[in-house]
Amino acid sequence: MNKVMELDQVMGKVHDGMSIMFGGFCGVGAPLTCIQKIAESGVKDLTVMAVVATYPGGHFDLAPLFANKQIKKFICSHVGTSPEAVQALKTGDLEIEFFPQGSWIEKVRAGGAGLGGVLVRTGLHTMVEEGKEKITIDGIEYLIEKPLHADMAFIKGYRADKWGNVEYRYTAINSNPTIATAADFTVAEVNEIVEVGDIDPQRVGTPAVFVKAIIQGNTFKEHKAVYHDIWASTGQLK
Amino acid sequence: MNKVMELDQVMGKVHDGMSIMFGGFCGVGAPLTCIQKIAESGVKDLTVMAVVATYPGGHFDLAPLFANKQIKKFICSHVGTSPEAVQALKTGDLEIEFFPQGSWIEKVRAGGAGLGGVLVRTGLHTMVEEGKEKITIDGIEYLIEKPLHADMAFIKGYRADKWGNVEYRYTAINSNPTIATAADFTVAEVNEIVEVGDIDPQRVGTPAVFVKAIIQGNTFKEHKAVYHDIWASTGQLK
Amino acid sequence: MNAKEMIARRAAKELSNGEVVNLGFGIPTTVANFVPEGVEVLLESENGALVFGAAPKDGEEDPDLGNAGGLPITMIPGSACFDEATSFCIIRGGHVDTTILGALEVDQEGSIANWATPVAPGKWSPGMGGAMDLVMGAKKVIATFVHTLKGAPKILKKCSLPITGKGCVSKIITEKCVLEVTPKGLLLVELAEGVTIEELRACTEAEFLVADEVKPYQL
Amino acid sequence: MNAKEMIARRAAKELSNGEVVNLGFGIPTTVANFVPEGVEVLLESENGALVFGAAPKDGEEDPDLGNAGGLPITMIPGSACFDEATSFCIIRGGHVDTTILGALEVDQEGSIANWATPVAPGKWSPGMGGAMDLVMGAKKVIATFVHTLKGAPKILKKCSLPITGKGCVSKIITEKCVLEVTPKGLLLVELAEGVTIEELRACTEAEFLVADEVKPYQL
Repeated sequence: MNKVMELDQVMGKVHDGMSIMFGGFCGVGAPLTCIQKIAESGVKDLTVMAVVATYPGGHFDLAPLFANKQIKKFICSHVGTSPEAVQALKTGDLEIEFFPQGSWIEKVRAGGAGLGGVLVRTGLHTMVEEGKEKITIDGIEYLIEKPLHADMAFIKGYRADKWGNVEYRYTAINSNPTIATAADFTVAEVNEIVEVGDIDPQRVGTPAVFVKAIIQGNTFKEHKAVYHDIWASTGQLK
Repeated sequence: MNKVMELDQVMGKVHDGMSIMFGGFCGVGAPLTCIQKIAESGVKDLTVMAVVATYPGGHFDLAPLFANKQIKKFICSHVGTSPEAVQALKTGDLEIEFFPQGSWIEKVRAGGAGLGGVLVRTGLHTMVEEGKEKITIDGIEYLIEKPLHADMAFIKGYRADKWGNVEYRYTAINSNPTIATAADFTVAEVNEIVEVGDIDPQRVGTPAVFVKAIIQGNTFKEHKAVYHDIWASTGQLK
Repeated sequence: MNAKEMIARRAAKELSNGEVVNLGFGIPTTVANFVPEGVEVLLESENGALVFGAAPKDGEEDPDLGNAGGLPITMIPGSACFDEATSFCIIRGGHVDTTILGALEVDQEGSIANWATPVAPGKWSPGMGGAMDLVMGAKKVIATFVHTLKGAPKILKKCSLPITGKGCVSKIITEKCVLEVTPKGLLLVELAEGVTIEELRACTEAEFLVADEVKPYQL
Repeated sequence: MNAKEMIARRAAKELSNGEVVNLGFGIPTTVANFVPEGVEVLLESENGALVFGAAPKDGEEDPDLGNAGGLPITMIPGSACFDEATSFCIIRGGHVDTTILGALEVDQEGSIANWATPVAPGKWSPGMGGAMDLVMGAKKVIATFVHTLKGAPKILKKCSLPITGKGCVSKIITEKCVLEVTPKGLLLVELAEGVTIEELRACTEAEFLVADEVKPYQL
């Protein structure tokens, strides 16, 4: 039950026209190594789902996929941090479907948890209502938010054992554990691959049941350097 | 923002006819000190919500509340482990509403997460359908499971800081973090009350936002002795 | 070997490497003891554990480590703990490959009844627990039970007790036989040593077809 | 003191001890710097943090510690991290006491528009992020912004941009005044030094009532 794979093996499963979810939140907790490889592969017409577009200012995170116009449709809650995505939206090269952030993650959770949808009040009496079914329960009106599910998901963890138990660190957990549940084939990129038994059972954020492949990403040392550089170069450190 | 309370202060908030949720799963992760105190208080006509009734064989966990006939209605997924509850059901002293376990916890989650309900296929074409609204989404039929919410919730953690961040251990987490979200007044019984900052941010299972009161339960040493005794006396240890 | 052990041993052969498996109470629990060599499965427990060990010795128990019945378990390499909402995301969300359950009744349409017995007029006990979630969510549902109850058939034309799930069972394993649930009805695929098809029909209320090649019961 | 600092200082006075608070980008973020002495609040960030510290010094950053904008933060005593689904359980579930948000427009019915500007015909940017969840879920929604944009009023009779939420704002704080949203309409309760009611009406499109006793702007 060793799920460790080479990046090229996983890339063999990525095809034009696929739907793909990516973990991360404005760049933190994003599977950077896999994203880079997908950008290089040139696959196109992707439907991509992520909480937001990229780290503020672009040039990082999902930015190359927007810059390369590999994404046909982007399902998210916010796109303003990515000049590449906003540009593609303006010119008509990108279709965007916006959901309130809480509804977005709940739709992904529904997709992973076998729910047919959830009833929310978020977005009532706004543009979010458009095209959605409404239902009244005990006199209160709700929107029906349907599940989101993808062909593949790429998540980013700190460590994984070879069976696919994934440990996260701090706020880099964000959308990752939910996204891990909502795809046919979930790939976990991690800083370190460890032996089964090395992760405290109480620190497993994504149990092995959800993970189909494990990819060695940046080592933790490299990972620290990458974020130091992006934060330092954008003036975010004191 | 010190939320530590004496048990008597909290008991002042428990009244006849209230709805109360209890954390725990067959006795593991149950707020035993609070349960005992509620049993002694004699409050009655309670609507109680818990995953299952008690530890197998009864005499533990929620058993005294059933034995004292303090519960009018019990909303759960399974009652067979409690002879007290089954007896009360037979004689008509107890009304029970059963939900599939996954639907039960999802209903509680909906109650805490501000959802108007969730759409599930669990229980379709069974007795669970009775009295429920159905909806068809994209050609698939679902039951609408409405939220559960309570006046009070009693959860059991390992440690809490004085602001109410709660840490759990192993499988004693079970229903506790979900229940913590779904009541007007959530009480966390813990083995140890610690200073703010003593709990690793990554080990907080219930963030302080959900907790209104913290109660010192059994110390961890006492807690170990209690479970040793119940398991040893029922022949569960090798 | 008694009937229950036969059933557990046979059911264990249904599991393949890497599968996520949830075992119900009774016979199914004991299936874990017979998982074939070379097969690693991820056992899931609905209270919130993935991969766990047997009951500890007296003095080695942890008060915060119980199974879905509240009984003590141990952590082993690969173990993970999570909350109940996550556990049922696994179960309902289609992430369990195989569940093996006990049954009070199954019928020829693949429906199963295993949660309700009458305790008073209009009242049922003990409740469905996680069984309805499992039969709805698991990719493969295997029903295991001793073929008859005090001589009365448990494999019926139509379940008489309130059902747990409609048409959800893929395979039935008793100490006498293995039946597959197919679109055409039940299909006999294995027969235990010393049991004849006629004897099987006599203690089975449901209709069943007989496979072209009925194999010996695999032990 | 510039307009933005005035607004942030005034908004900070709305917070009381023990409250759960979510601050939007821009002016709201800076409110954290002015929380009155003796008031402890639990700051929540929608990416999944409760209680957190300011940006770290170069070399002390942690690659796995960012805020809702992906920018580095620090852990301090009382901090907790959780996933995004839990974060929005907090927000949508009514567990946030106060949210302070920026706004492009608010109107006299308490509606707020802060998510959408047109980028092409029929296309909007940048997206609502967590703002719609916050205005729906928080017990108290405070809108903070500089009173006018290039001289044009931002407090309108009716929002012209796509709204974030209908009738959800309880209080409006600008550098010129504090307005409460009441069932009868907007009510002027505080006026900044040197601003007259006539001047305020001139730069405010919305109708507003004047409280019997308009207080000085609290700083």
